This record gives sequence, structure tokens and C-alpha cells, in this order.
Amino acid sequence: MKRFIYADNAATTKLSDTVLESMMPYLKEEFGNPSSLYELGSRAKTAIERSREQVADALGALPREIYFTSGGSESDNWAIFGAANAMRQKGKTHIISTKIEHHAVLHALEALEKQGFEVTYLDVPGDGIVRTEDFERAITDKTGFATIMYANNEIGTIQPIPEIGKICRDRGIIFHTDAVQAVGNLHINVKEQNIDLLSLSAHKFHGPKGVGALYIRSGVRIPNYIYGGAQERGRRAGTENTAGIVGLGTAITEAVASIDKKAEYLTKLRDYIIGGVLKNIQRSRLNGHPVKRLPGNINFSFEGIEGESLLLLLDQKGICASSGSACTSGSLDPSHVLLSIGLPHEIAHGSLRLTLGEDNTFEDADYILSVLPPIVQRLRDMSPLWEKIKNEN
Amino acid sequence: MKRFIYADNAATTKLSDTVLESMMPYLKEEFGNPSSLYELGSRAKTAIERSREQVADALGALPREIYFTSGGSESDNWAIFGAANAMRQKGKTHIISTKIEHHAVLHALEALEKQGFEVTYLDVPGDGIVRTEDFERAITDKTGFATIMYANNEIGTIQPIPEIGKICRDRGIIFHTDAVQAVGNLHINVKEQNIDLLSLSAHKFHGPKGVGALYIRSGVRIPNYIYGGAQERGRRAGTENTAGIVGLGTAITEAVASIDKKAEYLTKLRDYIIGGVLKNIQRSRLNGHPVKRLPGNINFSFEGIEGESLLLLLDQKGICASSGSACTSGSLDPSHVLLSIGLPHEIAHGSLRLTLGEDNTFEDADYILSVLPPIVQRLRDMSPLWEKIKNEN
Amino acid sequence: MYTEKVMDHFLNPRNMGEIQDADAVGEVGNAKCGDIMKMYLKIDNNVITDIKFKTFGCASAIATSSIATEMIKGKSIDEALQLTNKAVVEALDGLPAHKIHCSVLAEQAVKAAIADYYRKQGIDPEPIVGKLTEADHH
Amino acid sequence: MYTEKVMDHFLNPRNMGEIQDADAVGEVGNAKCGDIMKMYLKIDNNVITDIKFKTFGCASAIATSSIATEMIKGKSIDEALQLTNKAVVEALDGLPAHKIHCSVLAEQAVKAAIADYYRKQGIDPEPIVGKLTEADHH
Ligand SMILES: Cc1ncc(COP(=O)(O)O)c(C=O)c1O
Ligand SMILES: Cc1ncc(COP(=O)(O)O)c(C=O)c1O
Repeated sequence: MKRFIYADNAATTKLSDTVLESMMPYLKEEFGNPSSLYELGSRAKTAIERSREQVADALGALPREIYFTSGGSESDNWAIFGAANAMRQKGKTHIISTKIEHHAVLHALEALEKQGFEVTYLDVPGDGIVRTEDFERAITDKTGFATIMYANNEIGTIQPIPEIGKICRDRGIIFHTDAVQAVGNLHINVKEQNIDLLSLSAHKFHGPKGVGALYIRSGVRIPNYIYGGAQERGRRAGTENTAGIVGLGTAITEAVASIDKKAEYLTKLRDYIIGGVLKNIQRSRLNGHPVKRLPGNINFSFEGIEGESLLLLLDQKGICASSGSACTSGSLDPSHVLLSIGLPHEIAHGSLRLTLGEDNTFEDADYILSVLPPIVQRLRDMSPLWEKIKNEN
Repeated sequence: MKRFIYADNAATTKLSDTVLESMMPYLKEEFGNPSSLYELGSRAKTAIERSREQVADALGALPREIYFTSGGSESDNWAIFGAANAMRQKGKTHIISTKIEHHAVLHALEALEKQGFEVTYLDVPGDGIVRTEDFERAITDKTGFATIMYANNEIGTIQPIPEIGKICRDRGIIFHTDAVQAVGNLHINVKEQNIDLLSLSAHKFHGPKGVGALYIRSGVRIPNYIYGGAQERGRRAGTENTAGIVGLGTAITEAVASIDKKAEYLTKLRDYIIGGVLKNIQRSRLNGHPVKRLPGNINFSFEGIEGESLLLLLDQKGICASSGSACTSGSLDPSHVLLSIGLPHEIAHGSLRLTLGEDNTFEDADYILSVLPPIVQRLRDMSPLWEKIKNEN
Repeated sequence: MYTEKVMDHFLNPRNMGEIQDADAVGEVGNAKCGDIMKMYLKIDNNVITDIKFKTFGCASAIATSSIATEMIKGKSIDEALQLTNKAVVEALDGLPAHKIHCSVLAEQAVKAAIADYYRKQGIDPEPIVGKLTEADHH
Repeated sequence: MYTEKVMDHFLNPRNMGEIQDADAVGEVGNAKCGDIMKMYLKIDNNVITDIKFKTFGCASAIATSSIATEMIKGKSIDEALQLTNKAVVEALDGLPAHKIHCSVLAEQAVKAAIADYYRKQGIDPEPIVGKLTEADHH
């Protein structure tokens, strides 16, 4: 029997059984529109409000600061376009971000640049972690908004969010963090960490796809992004995805409850694989910070080979993984994140991201460690680039 | 045993069993991210593309003209803000719409007015149907965009979409129709009907909540609304709600296949209830057009009573219905639609919408007809307004 | 949305109806805004011996009317004038935020009826009852 | 995403390797763009008697290299020069739109090797092979 190892939990995760179970009634008999007056409707409404409390509890927020959306991308867009709009009212036109944000942030910022906003994209050093000094230096009297991701989706590096939050609060800068990769993996407290806006997406922590949330600190005023009915207290229109929202609530509660246990286990598993790869595959390089990274995140570059081929061969062996390169997106550019941390193009092309979940075992790790080196070797044997690299030394 | 009659199908519908069945694999083992390279991912991708074909077939469109969204509201917002942006590039600043649009359209248009666009909201006569002459008269050389709903969500009136589409095509006006209430109930062909942009929402035709689509005619260029990853061919970012999208495809195929049979049945059932109410409840008034209305739509006003009370008493009898008034939305204003067709405020407050589905039977109709008159009477007995109305005659 | 108490008073309104030979009648609200409350009082020796109401409006308008009548029945006029909308809301175990205006209306309806009582006796009610402002509910 | 043919040639590449005593070698692409193809030819009497390739790149880069070598092995140089990227795509039962450039690269690699063959014989390859433009894939 072919083995199946899912090691792409940063791309998406499997719905947990309990999450699915909690959703089922709302896919069946509890189908009422939450805005409807009758019992069937108000039961759905109650379920949504329960989920809102669960999300708020998980973040150290108040339920009325949580707004459900269709996912991380919508949350990011709402936060960014909304904050830009709010700061413009105050005559501010400068935004600070980083070069390693997700495209949902970067492309929204690019759209703002076309509207006349000025955006500073902070560089990150080789370890992939933004320096707070750089952040402070970038602030001008025009700065009204900053958006810095909590943890990077490719190399898993964890950013100094509480520190940046503090600076922003002191300087009157609206602060958004894309926490899509962090929620359920790291301890987040929006109050203590001075976060004004935070994006999350359920499918990254064993919840359903197509549902997320935006935390908007009470007192922070940003305009709506999707106009219409009075759902979400008039702030986000559209008939609520009740089942999805209920699933989000269950998933975040489960994920947050097990953060420490999960982190301990995944860190061990991660470092076991990292050690094995570095030992067994020459000219391999771990991307990102060795310690300040998400517990389940592994990101390697292998000189002389290209990521897509590697992934497809791993798939043949039943291993689901991802590459730093955005090949599938129709673009042939290597990952902007790997380039930002200083990798040359040809090395950035040959990267592999393994993102582990609770379901992965040490047996899986051993299997990966047994399968990966020959695959890398096979591709290197095929590669005219490897030929040169070998000969150079 | 308490009866349960769901007669609020315009608010939302129950997932059909076959739709849920088609979704289940994607809530379980087929959880891959559709952008992922490996098999698990590409199977999800294939499922999404199949759904895209199903939606395209249902509308007479090409698959590449269909973009999945989080529902009707997002589709409306995307179409409206997008078209406004596109027309501004051409120096156009005037938009035509109607007074009876859904709030997802109206509130988006209001936001555009604040940005300097001029919007003409066409009046509708007492029958609730826009006149094409009025539409033509409203066109100026600044008109670049029109958005007219296909069928009204409150009074069910069907608008002359093919005629307006023709006018728009001839005059170079981008034409959007909010078809959220029409899809699955009326025959739509975007090519024959000269529609440029069309919004739909799965949960209105026994699909899941939180998923919809925007048809964008190939050749019509509007900017993105949610920026980020390369999903939806780079036009709508966000990890796809695979299960939801698959459900949408199944639901639209089922709904469109049974339009004629369903329309015939629902029209009979509708007219049976309408006849019974008009006969048995004095000073009741059917709102909207007697014939040019959605097969399942019934909308009545009862003088001297208020809608919310009526709905709660019907709920006590196991009947799920809705009111023209937007009470639940926190607003105390009566329906803008009923005011637009000329109802005085106090009568607009006392309205009842019953929207029937295939599951409703003639037995249900008889039950409604037996329960409704005493409830109306009970509220009138309580009403100082009814006292006056009675005495006036 | 509504508490059990609200639903109980909505479904089983107390003191609903008219008093043909009422000593005082007060009406507040208007049809345009969606609620009208009318209260009928029998007053004997400054005590409200009987009270009835009629209401056009939503469930909370009906429930606030109902409980307000219960709260002042058998009470002296002075006591009845102490009735606040807050007390009405509390007696119902709360109302949704956008329905609070109904409780204001109920308080006003009681006051309007008592004002009518004074007026019928040739007494200017304003120094006693206060100015009756239309409940603000827009 | 890929056809069975593409996957087959990717997983079981034909003619992969080097020819130590090749009569001609051509290399196109660059590491920065993510793909390099190198082709080795043995040519006897204007006939390609042996061919090998090495490729750094995605699955379709490997598959197009592989099938291109198959398509011209045993053919005359003139026939080999007729190889178009379109023919390569068709032989693979199609490629995704954003991978078409791989087939262009394969065609160019063949031409580059043949150009090398002429050059080694002191013949200017340009009139025969045409100008070799770097495959456009940005
Ligand atoms: C006519 C119309 N347009 C738009 C919408 C919005 O759709 P959704 O609630 O799915 O966002 C609805 C239903 O709520 C509707 O009836
Ligand atoms: C860091 C980060 N931000 C935003 C997103 C977008 O989330 P979604 O795809 O759920 O819209 C993702 C995942 O795709 C992510 O990893």
C-alpha cells in the first residue's frame, strides 16, 4: 500500500472530526437564516454568537471585536483598505510593511500605492525576522498604518509583534497583523500585544475553508469592505456561513487548547527532520531562523534542483509538500520571501517546505528522511546546474 | 406534534441531500488546497473546475467567465465597485439603478456617491416593475454602468432584464444584474440577455451558505476586489472553499434542471394561498405584480397590524415566514421596497412575505390559510390603529 | 432575541383591551414609526383600580405595554408616575438594544394617560407629569 | 495539471544523461529563470545516432526535453531542425498555458546543439539554424 503523509499544513489542514461534527447540524436541519426572527433563525444566530465568543476568547478579545469573513485574504484586504481609508481622513499617507508578507497583503498594498499611498516594505535579514529598529526608523510623521505578519507562511519565522504593537500604540499608528499562520500555533493576546487589527483563517487550524475573521479593536474605526445587509452588526454584509462559522469556533477552541502540547511535539519532530536532512543531503540549507520559527515549519533549499520536480517526485512517494516557488500560480518567479532573505534565484527555485501537523509521526519523519535524499540525488543527476556546482568545488 | 412549515425560501433554503452528499468528500478526506501540486490538491482543483462548468452551463456562459465568491453580497460589491472603477477610466460618472435593489447594491452605490459618482435610482410604479422607458430616459452621455436586479427579494417582481440588457449593450453601458433571487427560478441566458455581470448566491437554491459567483463577460474588464493569491485565475484571492464550490455546482445544476416543473407547481400553490388570503382577510393587499413575480413569492400587507408580531405568532404555529420590514436589522424603518411601490408607512409595517419551495404542499397551504386569519384578527383586536381604520368606514 | 418574560407577555398579554367608561386615556407613538400604545385607566381615590391597553407594534411593544399595566395596576397615581422605562426593561429581564424605545413608549403611555386624567379635572398636568416628549425612535 | 504523457516522461525520462564524446552540445535557459536544458548529440553522416539530455527545471521542462530527444533520435539534422515547440506540446498531449515556454526551450536546445555541431565544423550556423533567441519566459 502506498504511504500517505500530509506535510503541507501551512497550505491547508484537514477538518478535525469534532469540527465537522459541530458543523453538521448547520448543514442539515439547522439551516435557518441567522437574521430570521423565528426560532430556526435565532438558533443559527445563537450558534454564530457562541462561535464569536470562542474566537474572542482565543485571542483575548471581546466578542464584539470579532467579525466573520470569508477567509484570511478578505480579512487582510478589509484591514488594509479600511485602515488606509481611516488614516487618509487624518492626513496620513505612509504605511509600513515588510517584503515577506503574504500576497493578500502585498497586492492590497500595491493597489494602495496606485491610489497615492506611500508604502515602506522593510527588508529582513537572512534569518527572516524584521528588526524593530528598522521599523522605528521607517516611521515618519505621515505614517498612519503598519501591517506586519505574525508568522511567515513559507519560512515560518515569528515576527516581534508585541514589540511592534507597542511602538505603534505609542505613536498612534494603526497596527494590523496577518496572523493566518500563527493562530492555533502561537499564544496570541491582542490586548497585551497591542494589536488593532488581526486576520485569521479557519482552514489553517483544522477548521473549514472559506471562513475567517477580522479582529477590530473597539475604538478603531475602519469603513466596511462588503456593503449590504445588517449582518455582523452592520459591518460585514452577506448571509452568514453558519456551518463555517461554527466550525471556526470549534476549531480555534481546540487549537488554542493544545498549543503548548502541540508545539512541544512538533518542535521535536521538526528538529529531527531538519537534523536528518542537513546530515544526509549535501549543499542543503535551512531557510529562516533555526529557533524563532513555527513549531511545524521546515524550509530547505537544495542546490542544483528545482522545486516543482521535487514535489512531484515526493508526491509519487505519497508525501504532500510544497515549494517556496509560486510555480502553480502561473508565475515562474521564485518565492519573494526566499529572495528577501538573500537567496540567489537559482537556489530559491530549489526549495522544499514541509509543514507538520499533530498527525505526523516519527515514523513519517523516518520515511521522509529515507525517501528525500535519493530523490534529491536523482534530480541532481539530471541537472546540468549540479554538474557545474559539483565541478566548482 | 407541532407542525413545521418553512415558507421563507427567499431568505435561505435547506441544503438538498444530494448537494450535501456531493460536498462531504471535500469536508473529509479530499481536503487538499486546490493550488497544491500534488494529487490531493489537483483533485480539489478538478472538482472546482467541474463546478465552474456547471455554473457556466446554467447561465449560458463560458467557464472562464465564472468567478467564485463568498456569496451574493460580495458578488454585488465586486461588480459595482469594479464597474465604477472601469467606467471612471473612460470619464463616465453616472450610474443607473432602482429604488428597490437589495441593500448589497444600494449601500455599495451610496458608498460610490460619496466618492463622487452620480446615481439615478429609478422609481417603480405600484406593480414593482421598472419601466424600460424610464431607464432609457435616465441615460446621459456620462452613464457608464447600470445595475438592475433580476427579481426582487421582497415582492418577487421580475424586471425586464433582456430589454435593459439590449439597451445597455447598444449604448456601451456596462450592465450588472443581481440575480440572487432569480437563479434556479427563472431561465437565464447571459449571452442572449446581454448581461455583462451577474451575481448569484448558492444558499438561495438549496446550495450552501457563504458561496456565490460573479459572472464577468469575457471582454469586460473590472479590477479585483479581494487581492492576494492567484486563485480564480488571479481575479479573486483566497484559498477556495472547495466543499462550498462543489455544493454550488451541484445545486445550480439541480435547480436549473427543474425550473419549469417547479415554476408550474409553485405558481399554483402561490395563487391558491393568495386567493385564500384575499378572500378570508379583509383589508389585505397583495404587494407586487399579480403575475410577473417569482413563482414562490407571496407578499401581503394587512392594515392595522405590525409585521414582527405577526411573524412571531406564525412561528408559534410552526410557520417560518418573513416580513417586509427590516426589524431584525436594528432599523425601525419599514421596507424601502414597499415604500417605493407607494405603500404608506403604517401599511408597509404590516407586511408578510411567504416564499414557497418545492417541499411545501397544498396541505401546508391549507394550514397557513387556517392559521393566518385568526392571528391577523388577534393582532387587530389589540391594535388601536385598527380601531380607527374600522371606525373610518 | 427576546427573553422568556418578553415572549410570555407578548403571547399572553395582561390587561389587553379597552375600558369603555375609562377615567383617562393616553395614546403615544404613531403609525409611521410602527408603534402606537393606548392606555385606559379607571382611577378611584388616586388609585389606579383598573387599566387596559391596546398596542400596534412589535412583540416588545406589546410586551412592554402589558407589563407596564401590571406594574401600575392597584398603585397610586404618584407611584405610577415613578414608573421608568428602565424598570420596565428590568421587569422583562431585558430588551434588545434596538427595542429599548418600546419601554420608553410604555412609560410615556402611562404618563399620557395620567396627564389626561388631570386635564379632565381642569388641572394642568405638566408640572406634575412633566413634558411628554414623543419617544424618540428613529 | 499534467497529462499522463507528461508525467510519464517526467518520471521515466528517455535519453537522460551525458555523452562523453559528443559531437555537439547545446545548452539553453538559465538558472535564474528556473530552467536549463543541455543536449548532447552523436552525429553520423548527418544523422543523429545518439542523443542525451540533462535538465534543471520543473516537470514539464524535464518531460519536454525527454520527448524532444525521442522525437529526433535517428533523424537527420534537417528533420531535427523541423522540430517545433508545437509538435513537442502535441506529442505530450498538451501542456498548461504557463508551461508552454518549456516546449520552446526544448526546441531551442535541439537547435543550439545542432548549431554547435556546425560551429565545430567551421560553418556559421545562423543561416541554417536561425537566430537562437533565449526562450522568453518571464
Ligand atoms: C436580491 C438579493 N441580492 C443579494 C443578496 C445577498 O446575498 P448573500 O446574503 O448570499 O450575500 C440577497 C440575499 O440575501 C438577495 O436576495
Ligand atoms: C500568511 C497568510 N496570509 C493570508 C493567507 C490567505 O488566507 P486564505 O487563503 O484563507 O484567504 C494565507 C494562506 O493562504 C497565509 O498563509
